[in-house]
Amino acid sequence: MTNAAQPAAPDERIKEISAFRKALIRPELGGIVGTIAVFTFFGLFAFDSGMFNSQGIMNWSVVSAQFMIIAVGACLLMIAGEFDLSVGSMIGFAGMMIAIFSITYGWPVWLAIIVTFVLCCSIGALNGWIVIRTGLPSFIVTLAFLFILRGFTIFLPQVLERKTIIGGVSDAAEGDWLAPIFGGKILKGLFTWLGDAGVIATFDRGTNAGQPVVDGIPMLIVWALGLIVFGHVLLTKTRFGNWLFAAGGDAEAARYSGVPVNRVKILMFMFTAFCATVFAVCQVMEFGSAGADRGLLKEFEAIIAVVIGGALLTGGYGSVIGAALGALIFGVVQQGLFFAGVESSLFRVFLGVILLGAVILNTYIRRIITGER
Amino acid sequence: MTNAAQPAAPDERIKEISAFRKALIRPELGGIVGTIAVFTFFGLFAFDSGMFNSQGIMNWSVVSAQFMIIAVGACLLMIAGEFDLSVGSMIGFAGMMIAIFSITYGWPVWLAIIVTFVLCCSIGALNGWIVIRTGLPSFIVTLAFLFILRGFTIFLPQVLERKTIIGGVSDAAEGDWLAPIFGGKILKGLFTWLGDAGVIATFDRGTNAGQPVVDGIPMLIVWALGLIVFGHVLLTKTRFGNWLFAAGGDAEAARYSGVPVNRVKILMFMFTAFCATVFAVCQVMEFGSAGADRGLLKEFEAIIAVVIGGALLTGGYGSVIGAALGALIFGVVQQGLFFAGVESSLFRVFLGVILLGAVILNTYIRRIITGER
Amino acid sequence: EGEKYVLVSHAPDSDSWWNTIKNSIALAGEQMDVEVEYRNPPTGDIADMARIIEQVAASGPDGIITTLADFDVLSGPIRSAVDSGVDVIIMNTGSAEQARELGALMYVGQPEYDAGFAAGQRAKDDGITSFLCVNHAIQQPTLVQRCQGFADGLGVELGNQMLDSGTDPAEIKNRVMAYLSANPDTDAILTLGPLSADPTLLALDENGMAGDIYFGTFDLGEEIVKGITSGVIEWGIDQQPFLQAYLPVVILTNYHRYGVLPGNNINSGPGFITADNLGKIEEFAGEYR
Amino acid sequence: MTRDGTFHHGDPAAGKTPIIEMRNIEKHFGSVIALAGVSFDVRPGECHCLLGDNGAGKSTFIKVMSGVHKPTAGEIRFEGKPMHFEDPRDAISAGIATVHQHLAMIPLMSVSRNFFMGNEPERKVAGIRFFDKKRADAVTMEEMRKMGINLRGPDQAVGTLSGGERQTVAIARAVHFGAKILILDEPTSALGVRQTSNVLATIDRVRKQGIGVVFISHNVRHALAVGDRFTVLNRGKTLGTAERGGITPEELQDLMAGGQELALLEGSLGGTV
Amino acid sequence: MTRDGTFHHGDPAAGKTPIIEMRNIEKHFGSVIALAGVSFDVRPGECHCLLGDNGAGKSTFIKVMSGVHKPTAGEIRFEGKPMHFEDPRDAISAGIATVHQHLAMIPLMSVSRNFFMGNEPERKVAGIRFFDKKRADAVTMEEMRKMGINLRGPDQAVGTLSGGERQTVAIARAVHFGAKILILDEPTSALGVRQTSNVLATIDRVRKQGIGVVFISHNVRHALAVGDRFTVLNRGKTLGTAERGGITPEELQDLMAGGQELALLEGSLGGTV
Ligand SMILES: Nc1ncnc2c1ncn2[C@@H]1O[C@H](COP(=O)(O)OP(=O)(O)OP(=O)(O)O)[C@@H](O)[C@H]1O
Ligand SMILES: Nc1ncnc2c1ncn2[C@@H]1O[C@H](COP(=O)(O)OP(=O)(O)OP(=O)(O)O)[C@@H](O)[C@H]1O
Ligand SMILES: [Mg+2]
Ligand SMILES: [Mg+2]
Repeated sequence: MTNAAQPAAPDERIKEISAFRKALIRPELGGIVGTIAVFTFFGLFAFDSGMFNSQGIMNWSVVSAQFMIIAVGACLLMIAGEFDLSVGSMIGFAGMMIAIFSITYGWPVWLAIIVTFVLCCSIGALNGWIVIRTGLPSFIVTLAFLFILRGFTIFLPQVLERKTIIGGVSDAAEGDWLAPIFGGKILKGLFTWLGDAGVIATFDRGTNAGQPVVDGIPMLIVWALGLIVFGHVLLTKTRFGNWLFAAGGDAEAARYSGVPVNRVKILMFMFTAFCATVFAVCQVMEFGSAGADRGLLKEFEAIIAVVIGGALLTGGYGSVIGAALGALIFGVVQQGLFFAGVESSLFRVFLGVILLGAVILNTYIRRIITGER
Repeated sequence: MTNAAQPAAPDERIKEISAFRKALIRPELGGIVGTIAVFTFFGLFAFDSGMFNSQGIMNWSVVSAQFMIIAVGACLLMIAGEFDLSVGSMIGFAGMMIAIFSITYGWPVWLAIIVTFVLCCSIGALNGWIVIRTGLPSFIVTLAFLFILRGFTIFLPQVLERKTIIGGVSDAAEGDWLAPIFGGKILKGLFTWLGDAGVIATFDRGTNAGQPVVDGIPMLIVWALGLIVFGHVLLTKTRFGNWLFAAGGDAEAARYSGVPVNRVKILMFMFTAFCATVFAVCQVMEFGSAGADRGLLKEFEAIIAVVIGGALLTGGYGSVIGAALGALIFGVVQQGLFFAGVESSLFRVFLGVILLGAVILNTYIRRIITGER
Repeated sequence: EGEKYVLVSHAPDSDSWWNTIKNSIALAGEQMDVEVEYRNPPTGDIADMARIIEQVAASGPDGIITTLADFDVLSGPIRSAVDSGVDVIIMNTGSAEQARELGALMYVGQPEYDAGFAAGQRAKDDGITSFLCVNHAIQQPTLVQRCQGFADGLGVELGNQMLDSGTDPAEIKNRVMAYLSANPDTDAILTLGPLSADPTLLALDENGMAGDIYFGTFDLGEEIVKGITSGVIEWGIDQQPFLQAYLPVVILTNYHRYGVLPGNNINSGPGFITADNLGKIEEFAGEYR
Repeated sequence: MTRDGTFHHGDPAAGKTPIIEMRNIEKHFGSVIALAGVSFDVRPGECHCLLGDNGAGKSTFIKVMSGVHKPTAGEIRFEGKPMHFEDPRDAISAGIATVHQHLAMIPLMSVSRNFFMGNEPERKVAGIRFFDKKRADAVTMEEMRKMGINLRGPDQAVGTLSGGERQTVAIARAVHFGAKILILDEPTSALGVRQTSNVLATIDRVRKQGIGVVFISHNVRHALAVGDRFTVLNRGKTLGTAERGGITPEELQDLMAGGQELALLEGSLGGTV
Repeated sequence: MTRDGTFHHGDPAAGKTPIIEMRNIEKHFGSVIALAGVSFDVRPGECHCLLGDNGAGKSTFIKVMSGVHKPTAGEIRFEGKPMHFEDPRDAISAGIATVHQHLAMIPLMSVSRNFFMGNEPERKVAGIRFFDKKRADAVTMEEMRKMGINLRGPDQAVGTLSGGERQTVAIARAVHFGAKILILDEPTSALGVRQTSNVLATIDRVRKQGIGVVFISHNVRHALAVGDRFTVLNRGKTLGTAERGGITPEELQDLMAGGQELALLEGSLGGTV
């Protein structure tokens, strides 16, 4: 028998779903709805607070871009079925290493940056290797690294420089070829022109009087967009992306099917470390200093953004675009609360409530649309 | 056919395991080995640092007892398949509520304590209810409550008293019938006698001159032991304990077998909140004040203790005794590092390394003994 | 010779200001030839600090130098340390009266609320009526006391003029900018240490309010010193942490070796640092100043 | 293949009133219509087989019966009275014991804890009720021995049993507690020859005690060996119920396959798969 | 029950050299001896059935063959040369495709992503290799149609398929990629009549292409319908290999049950379960 094929018949047991509803069934959906909701909300309640003038937009864009950078890494790692609590400590550690290399040891900044990237990705790989070899949950392993890396970030500058903030990186980075890729701004000409043309406001007092209030797009935002595009293409358009879903969906099944699960997971731990390092380098280049307390709690913010963006904490499901929208929501909410003038000590309460609301909304929308319930 | 029974034959496919090795196959094992290791280590390296005189013993005992109180709650919850990141914030919140009720509102302390217990257990139940109803991972839900509760802990005293520390609870608790159950000490007579007999050192100046340096067992330790016994009996000797394992092992299967999984989980969230409140009340009664910074990061310490104690992060496996030993290890290590004079900024590095070491050791010992590998 | 002194603070280990303390206590230890140690609760939880004091007392040092961030919490452990024969000096937070009550030898430092109050009065004299207090560790009582003191010194309600900024510099910067654009009629900014001051400087730079808005800060750091030099920062409140750590070690050593003890408490601050009285500060900011 | 067994098949069940009666049960999952009106009943002392192709809705149907799912429409009458099961606990206490197709056991728990899960025996000590572990262990060992499985001990974790052994534990548990109705969802699909014949014998033994058994299978031979009545589901609808002796294996198999043409192999399998 | 099918059963396999030869394979899990010296080989174009009771070690044995487990002792020769599989990838690239008993598919992923998991087709755009989704979708739909399953679309998540449909996807995948040896671990146990006959027909078709098939089953009838040789495992040891025609169903069944007495029901089942 060579042909058991039967003609495809329409299934009478499936109720009709409209094409529109079908198009909505995607992990990003909650993120999209949330984004619309958040902008509507703040558009109504904080419109004239300066939140939507050029400076205000830049304000929440930068904060969101920060979240996006770490959310992309956390998202891919979470889809691959693991997570990393050491992201925040890694940010502090990476920043400190750059400062130590370039200031204490006097290396050229580009060398400091490159060595730091190599170092941090190696630590990420070590994280992954321990998780793979011992079979321990990544929660525990990366929690240990949360402590270890933070410890070194406090200890090293203390021993080497007798301070916990190392400054002067801005001066050292003057004229460096690599530093502007992290700390510079692009499209400065355009913004000056826009300012002259009156499209965006200019400063009317202080040292910068006459210059446009926003004088360029920080590289931070460029990095965020770049990483999102990279992550999205990697996840949805390549063989490796399929391996990510498989490793997170069911590592055993994937392994039996020939997916190199261990390699995939270790690479993702490295990528998360890479994203954290990008974050750290951008920060150090912008602020010119590294401190022992940088990046505190960032691991949670990354996970929150990813979950708001519709990924499953248990792995195997999610999208980079969703995570990016989650980061946007998180950033806009955070800054928006200040624009809206919310009592500052209530800030955390709002944050918690909105986080919970976003995730619940997300889940319900998905259920309603997929008809799960 | 009424009888298909066959005589039980020894299985030729099982290699012999010695009875001794069999007795070792229990979740507590890692904890027991770890405890021995830790005491050996500090016995060798910090023996003459005062760590093992009466005052030193009391010091790490109290710290360990603190960990134990929250570890018991976290352990049972983890076995039931969930976890609670809001424990630390709950500690801060509970303490603050007691202070607010008794100082700001001037209620009698016993009433403040009882109302706080009711309030906190309700919040625990709310946590659980949201997890059950939405099907969201408890990680996310309790993370939201981490923010919300901490926010209220900062906001309320700020609004009511214009400070973030509310003191004077000790004075208010004078003569109260309930307060000594949390803040008092027992066996004072015994210790006075021991002091007089020269077994333990006495103060040599000040108002307490002549009295023993350790004048009783704090109720904190009594609570810790009580909760451990309660948790252990509940888990291993009752029907409810079986439901806990079942709910954490496979909630669907348990539900199909008639286990009221939702009720079990919500009760465990409440019990975790109860333990956090015990912790907070003991702290407030001992120190006489509540602050907005109390309990920071305690949720991690609880989880760490439980995992060191051999429980599975994914639920369905673990033991209260193990968690208690984990708490003991954690407390002894933390205080022992101080006694051993470890550089303070390296403290976290050691903590991370020891955590990782303990968990890996734990896993390997289990594997070697059960012959899994 | 070889006496052992332990300094216990209430600061979380991320707080960079305490660095000066660590450096100066180390220096004092070296100069006096005594053993010194620095201890702090990693998260800044004062209840944990109480355990640390108990632990230090159990390890039997010759003296303890400690802050008194919360009298209720710390009085018990400090008192039993004193009673078991350890000499104690209170530094930084607390007050002379409290030190006496606990049986400590003396008090070296600057009470936080009072310092904030003095700064508030100074600002009031400069015609300030509204302000923004950038608090990078809102759960820490001592920092809230500074804001509260400042508000009381000005004679206004603190209300929501205190900003929970978090510790991430980009977030601090952007929150300050957000607050200022939402409340453009803010007269003054108060930051509570280098952690919040540095990003605030950048924020003001970026929104052009640098030099325009009245800017005062607690404690010193490299960037703060630069800010004072360039006139962006009006004044910095210096409590001279160096002295708070250095003097107690010296005093304790001499007390133990020769039985000498100053008869009075020592106020290491507050001193207002302005562009006029910089000098050496620039050189050692963040290290010994 | 023998069509009539060596058993005494109880009284012809027709005369008795059903323990449970399900009328026009419908169940929709979002846009999927899993059951489109199924009627079914079980009488005391009979083995009622539920047959059907993959995805026909058999598991969904018995989940409705055991309180896991609430029906979208339709009526359940238990011993003549209308009944609403809010959750599996209700169904269990009404006397319906179920062995589900997949979710039978919790691997990390010991055999005896699994065996008594949800039905733990208790013992009062000083007024407090404790889990009676000794009794649980003894009963478990005994019941497992009856099913022909020798455990290393009652503390052995279920995760260390082979799939077939697990299935056997689940069946033994349901039989032990099964009060009025015992539902078995493809109990034999993972079983070897010996265990299968054990399970079929158990079904027979249970039925003789006056309990109604619902037996789901893909295997026509297994069904015919013990079944008194046969209901065939196809794509969420019932194709009717046949009495024992009123249908040939070939007819039954045709019904199960939904009347569609089977692959050519059929001949070599002698009619029944 | 017919003992000889309508198929042409290929050449008698005896003449050809085996593709894979396993000699005295042992596998211990800690204190459990799962395999105590099993020898087995597969020749091109034959279907070699592996039979045995629950826990006999069938799955463990084929996991050794497919690189999941490393044997504790014993030798594997692949096409005459000694071979060590470090992980399943090695076995797959050597040409061994396996459908495991439980871990077949990832529920959250779409059918077409599952189908090509580990073997994704690629397409170069500007020097970068992308996942060729269009081709993957087309191939998946086509292969599933051949197996008689109509998908709603290639993007449908595997989790929304019924158990039998999932099994079919797994088999279709293995067949599509199966280069030299195709291993099927109890592929039919969860399947209905129609799907079962489809799978058996597929085994036959694959065998005719010169591929060696290892077919594990509890069902003697399924095994006899397509098998060329039959190896029976019992408690980790092999009871020997029989050629097609050299053994009766009853003998085979007795061997599988390990010669122990079956429950009394046996008679009513006509000898084979
Ligand atoms: N929770 C659910 N959500 C959506 N669809 C479901 C759900 N449960 C079952 N279905 C669908 O309902 C139909 C019937 O499934 P069911 O499991 O009852 O079949 P079955 O007859 O038991 O099949 P099998 O013989 O393979 O076990 C299938 O199409 C299945 O995909
Ligand atoms: N990873 C493992 N660890 C310990 N024991 C194992 C492991 N895998 C299998 N076993 C044991 O090895 C024996 C053989 O199991 P295996 O799964 O190979 O049987 P099987 O013949 O496939 O049975 P079934 O027909 O039920 O699928 C069983 O006793 C089982 O408990
Ligand atoms: Mg089914
Ligand atoms: Mg098997």
